[in-house]
Amino acid sequence: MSYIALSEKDKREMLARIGIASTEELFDCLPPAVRLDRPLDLPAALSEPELVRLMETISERNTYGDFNSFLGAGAYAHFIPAVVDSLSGRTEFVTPYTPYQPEVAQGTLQSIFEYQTLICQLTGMDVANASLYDGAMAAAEAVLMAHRVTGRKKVLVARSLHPQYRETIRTYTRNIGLTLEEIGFGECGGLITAELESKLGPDVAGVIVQSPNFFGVVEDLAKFSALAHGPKALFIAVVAEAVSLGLLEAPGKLGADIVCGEGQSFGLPPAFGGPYLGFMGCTKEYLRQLPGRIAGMTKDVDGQRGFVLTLSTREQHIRREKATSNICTNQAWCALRATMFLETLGHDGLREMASQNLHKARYAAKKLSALPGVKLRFSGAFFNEFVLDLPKPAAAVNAALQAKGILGGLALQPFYKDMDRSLLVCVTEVKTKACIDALTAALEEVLR
Amino acid sequence: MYPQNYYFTKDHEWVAVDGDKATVGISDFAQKQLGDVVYVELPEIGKHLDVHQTVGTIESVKAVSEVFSPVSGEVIETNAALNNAPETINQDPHGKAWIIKLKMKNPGDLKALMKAADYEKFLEGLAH
Amino acid sequence: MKLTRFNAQHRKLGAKMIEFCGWDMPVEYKGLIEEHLACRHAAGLFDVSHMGEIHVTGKDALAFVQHISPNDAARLSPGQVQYTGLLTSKGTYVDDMLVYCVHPEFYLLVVNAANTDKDFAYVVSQKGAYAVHLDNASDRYSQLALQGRQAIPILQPLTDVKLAPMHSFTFAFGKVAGKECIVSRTGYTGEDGFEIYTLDQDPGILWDAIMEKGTPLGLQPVGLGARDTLRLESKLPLYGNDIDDTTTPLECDFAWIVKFKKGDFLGRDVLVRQKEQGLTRKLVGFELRDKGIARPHYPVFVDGKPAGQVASGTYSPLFKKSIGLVYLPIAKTVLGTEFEIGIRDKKVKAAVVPTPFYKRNY
Amino acid sequence: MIREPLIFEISDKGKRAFGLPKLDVPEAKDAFKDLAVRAEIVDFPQVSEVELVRHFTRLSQQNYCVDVGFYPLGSCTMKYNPKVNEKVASLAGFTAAHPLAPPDTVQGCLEVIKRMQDYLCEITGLDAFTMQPSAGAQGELTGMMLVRAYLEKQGNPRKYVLMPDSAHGTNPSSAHLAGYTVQEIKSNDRGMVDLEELEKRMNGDIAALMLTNPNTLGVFESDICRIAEIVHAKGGLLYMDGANMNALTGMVRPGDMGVDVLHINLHKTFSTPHGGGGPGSGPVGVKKILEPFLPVPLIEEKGGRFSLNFARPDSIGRVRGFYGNFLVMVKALAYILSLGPQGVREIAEVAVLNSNYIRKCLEGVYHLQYDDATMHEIVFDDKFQKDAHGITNLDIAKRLIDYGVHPPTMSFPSIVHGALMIEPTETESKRDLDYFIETMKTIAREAEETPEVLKAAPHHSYVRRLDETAAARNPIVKWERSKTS
Repeated sequence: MSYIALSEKDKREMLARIGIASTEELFDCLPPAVRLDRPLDLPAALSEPELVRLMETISERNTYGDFNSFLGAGAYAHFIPAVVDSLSGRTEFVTPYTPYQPEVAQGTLQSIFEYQTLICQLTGMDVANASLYDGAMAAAEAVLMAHRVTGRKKVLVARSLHPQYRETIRTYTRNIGLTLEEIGFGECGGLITAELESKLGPDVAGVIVQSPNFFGVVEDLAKFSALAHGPKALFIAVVAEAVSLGLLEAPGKLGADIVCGEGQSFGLPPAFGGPYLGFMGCTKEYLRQLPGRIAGMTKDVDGQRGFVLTLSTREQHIRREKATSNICTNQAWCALRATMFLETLGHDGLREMASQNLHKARYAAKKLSALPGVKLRFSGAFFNEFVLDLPKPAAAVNAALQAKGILGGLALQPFYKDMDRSLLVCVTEVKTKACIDALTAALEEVLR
Repeated sequence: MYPQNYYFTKDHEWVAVDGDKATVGISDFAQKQLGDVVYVELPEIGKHLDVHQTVGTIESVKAVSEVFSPVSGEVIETNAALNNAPETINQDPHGKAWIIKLKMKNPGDLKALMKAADYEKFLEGLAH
Repeated sequence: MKLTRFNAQHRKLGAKMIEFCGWDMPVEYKGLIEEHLACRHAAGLFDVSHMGEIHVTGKDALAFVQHISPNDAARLSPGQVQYTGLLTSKGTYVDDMLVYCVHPEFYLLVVNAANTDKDFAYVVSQKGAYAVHLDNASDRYSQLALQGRQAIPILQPLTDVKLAPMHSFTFAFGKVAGKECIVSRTGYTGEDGFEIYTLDQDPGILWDAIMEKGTPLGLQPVGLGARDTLRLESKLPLYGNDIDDTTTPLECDFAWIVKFKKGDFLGRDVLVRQKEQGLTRKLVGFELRDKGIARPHYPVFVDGKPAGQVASGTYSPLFKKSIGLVYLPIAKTVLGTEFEIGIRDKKVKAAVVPTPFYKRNY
Repeated sequence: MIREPLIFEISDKGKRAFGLPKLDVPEAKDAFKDLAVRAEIVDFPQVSEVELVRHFTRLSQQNYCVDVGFYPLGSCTMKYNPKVNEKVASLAGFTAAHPLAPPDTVQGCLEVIKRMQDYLCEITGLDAFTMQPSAGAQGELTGMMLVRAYLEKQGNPRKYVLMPDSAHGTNPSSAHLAGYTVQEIKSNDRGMVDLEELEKRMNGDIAALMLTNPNTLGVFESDICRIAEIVHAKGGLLYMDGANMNALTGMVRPGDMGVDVLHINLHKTFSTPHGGGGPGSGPVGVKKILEPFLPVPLIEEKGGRFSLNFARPDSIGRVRGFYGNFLVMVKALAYILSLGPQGVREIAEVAVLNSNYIRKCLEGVYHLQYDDATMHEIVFDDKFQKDAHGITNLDIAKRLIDYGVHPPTMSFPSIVHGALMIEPTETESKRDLDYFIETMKTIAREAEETPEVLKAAPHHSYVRRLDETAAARNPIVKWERSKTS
């Protein structure tokens, strides 16, 4: 199938107008020595029916959908209202570019403005950007921002921060001379206060903590932000499970200077890891250090309210290497879906979804930890994920559960060497009581 | 530089005459040309040499050169010290590093040789 | 006559200059033996700008190098150097050379001064359909070799390249005395040391700075004379003496540069056959048992019968004796085997000895 | 025209557009123990479904998009986005897959990524690809980090990165984030890399040359092989910004021109929709020498089974979570499979034809700073109109809006003042091309006859020229009950 819109007649006329005999002449500027003298070695062109059939076949090689899965760990299955797919699928939202021409992009710009407002309301921040690539990258950008703001070079990173976020931070910071120090977690699963206190100092640019953390445990952000502010370090709160913000206090209210995280839970399917949505907000004094696009409200020549991309002097097309970040495109369409998702759920819907996550996870934890030899690894209060310690290696247990049509959660050993018997279980509102009871029964059998 | 009482050949040997006894060696110029001398081959005593006949060979690391007799006569002595210390030729070519002594047959041979002054002129000639 | 960009330095030092393959080169400065021993015991500085440099670039660069070289260039990652030969289709030497992998699409071939033009013409004749660009860059390069155990202490203060961590047969780009250079941990003396290439048109400072740093450490400038005795003590072959278009890498005991497994290359089938049928002769080291010095082309006698000529032969300043290399019938290559060499009117006893004659112990 | 309010302005307590099934497990007692729980989310919207639907439908109607008309935004490659690609990307098998699922339960996803890695290698002539980077800028950063890792492994990461003054702004900022100091090289009088200058500037301290080819003027750097040679000669690497791959597909391959590392934009060359500014995807391709440093994980195939390889000791690590913008890859894969070898070649063939047709038709009407042969895009400028009538590229751009055409790119290349960077792409019909050409001529006429009309443009858009200065001076970046409205 080709998407060329020119007829042979069109081509002839155009070539004639240009004054050449064939399109080949247009490529005379290419060095003959390296011209490709053969057709590309790609599969032959497919018609639409053939294409759909092939892609369906490939998608059916994913058997994941047949399993009763309790995987979370940074990618969450939440219900997505039909209006989100229907509205976000409108071509006027799907096929424009970044709104460089505000007069013909008010739809995108106003929805970004609404998105920024929603993020501020949820995180308790004064300002938010129009989105970043994903949670891991947002965390990395937040660390870079703390370095820009304070001019300091050391960053304290919670070991209970998502392992992939930590890897990404390492990648982003290793070439510009930042040093990272990890802060361990205690019996409760939360940050070890004493360790934080001992490592804090006037050389620390920022402290980055996830809550609920990688183990699902809700951190005491108020306490840690107060400690961080002692030596004037920035406190960065990361939220990987954004639905928790519907119920838990806004990190901004608890002293965070920067709140960032993963917005996938807001209307984006797990989709094997992307596209997702990095969100990021900060207090107003750091607005000009905030990376990424920002939409602002203004008026047109007739005094009509309108929206534009603003503060672009922070961006690379003007600042070049001095820009706040190298990021150019954001995840506008994902942010749009998040906006639609949040505005569809609304205040009550989001709170309801959040609390159902909490109650179902608590129910599952209670049932599972009642099994012989099984116990909750951490004592801290959790949101919709929790760590089970099993009497057998988690990987083996997972394999056995998979044979029973259940994906019991994430075995933690690959991420935390010493946790070979630990399983990270996630329960969202899409899990019915029946699903949870099935897991409990299956685990009991597997462990018997 | 070159001993006034010595005779020199165009091949850069020298002769010092004492009665009918002639001592032969190679000139300072020659040893410079050769570079580090590492081996000297001497004739047997009693051997009779004509003018311009090969006395022996001197070898540096890179070069081999023959020494020709400036005069005719019979070898009466060779400088055995050179066998173990060939570098003497670089160090003291006009003195310790003499190569052979001859009993001259025909003192007239000397007429064909250069005196020090002429030899130095001859060398200048080579330089250009 | 071509002058290297260090000619003024040689003149100033009163070097003995000779014409060598069209170049005005220093054969010795203070004296061959002193230079030789300085390099063995401290360090020597050589002007080897007369060497040839050929650029092989383009997307088929590796494939082309693999075609002309019996060694396996695919094993080179950027920054590595490989010793190999440039062979005829008969598997004999056109030259020996170093292959520098600057980039998989940029190789630098370093060949002998005596053969540069011949080699380049030959390489060009092999281009065929390979998408490569060949450039004889010899005249643009200057090259110094700093050799000897004092090389690092002398060079390190002058360069931003970290020398100690460099493995032998690797190279790096960097500044030496402020000039852009390729610093290569290679050499032709059997000592540790570096060869320094630069495209700078006025590289004199390189020589001066290295001499200044090195003199207190015993560095001496070394001429072509000692270069040959140094290489021979280490059994590094010299084209024209030990290898030429009648000899193969197998015969001169360089089988290790022939990688049959890598696939086809010039001369491969001949070499395969030679390997299967076995060698009839081989290059071995000898020393004289009697007085005298064996030199190239002196006749060789085995069991009294003529058996070719001496390949390389000289007086070894280090061992103070006459050593050399010679091709002998395979049966006669056993260590200790005695044979004779004709020196002028006499035949002098020689014996096959282990090589290299000199092996550095640091 | 209805002025669409902000959702917050139509929000009212108790309204709902969504509800969940009743909780089917017993409520946990002391559920909120030890938790900082919020009483409410202040001013969070509450609307009915129909209000919500009309809100976004009306907002959508305020957007211009590719499906509405010509979108010649230079260097952005705003080509048609096939609908079937959206359809296959929404297959449940793909959307439901969890990124941490056991590999044997997500073979389909891994196959998609592996196929993309392989096809992109073939199209670009490179040896290995990572699909991880989320967009072009992250691809650039990844690429430069690979360069750094490669040089570090050799003992010296080097200090500088060279790039032409015509480069896009993300190039310098990406190089900077990779720890390099940027050195610009002046383009020659033809807007191309000056070989002598490059030879002078290239040395052992320079890690790489970052090059866009065709460059941002749409001109192909015909000395590319020589450029590569000069860079390689000093042990440096050649980075190619593949933003303009649309001019080359099937005609010539960066890997064959000496390029060591490049990023391409699936949202440009491979027709995945821009979504109003993302999600994109910026895969990075490399020659063998850089392969060991690619981000983890790489997708590998053995005997029809696909697996994730994390065991890569020299890897730079990961540049984001999981494996990249997967659904974007699905769309690009569908596009490549639809086109096949011929179709992929046709992309470049027709993109260059369309651009040269526009160039020919508008030569003389608009000023061309450089007259070299151009490929997929053409950079005119406002010199004629400005000198004679004080009309700038912005006025021209805004007037295009009145005629239902999206303005071209104006923000760069910085070496052209008053630039109008036009990239038609291969999917435009001749009718639309001709309409654009006629419109540009009309506007040129208007510049002479009624310049004031252009100065005040646009006239027929939902909003007119907006005060961006005020927006930046006193930023209002969110709605607040008290202040805004």
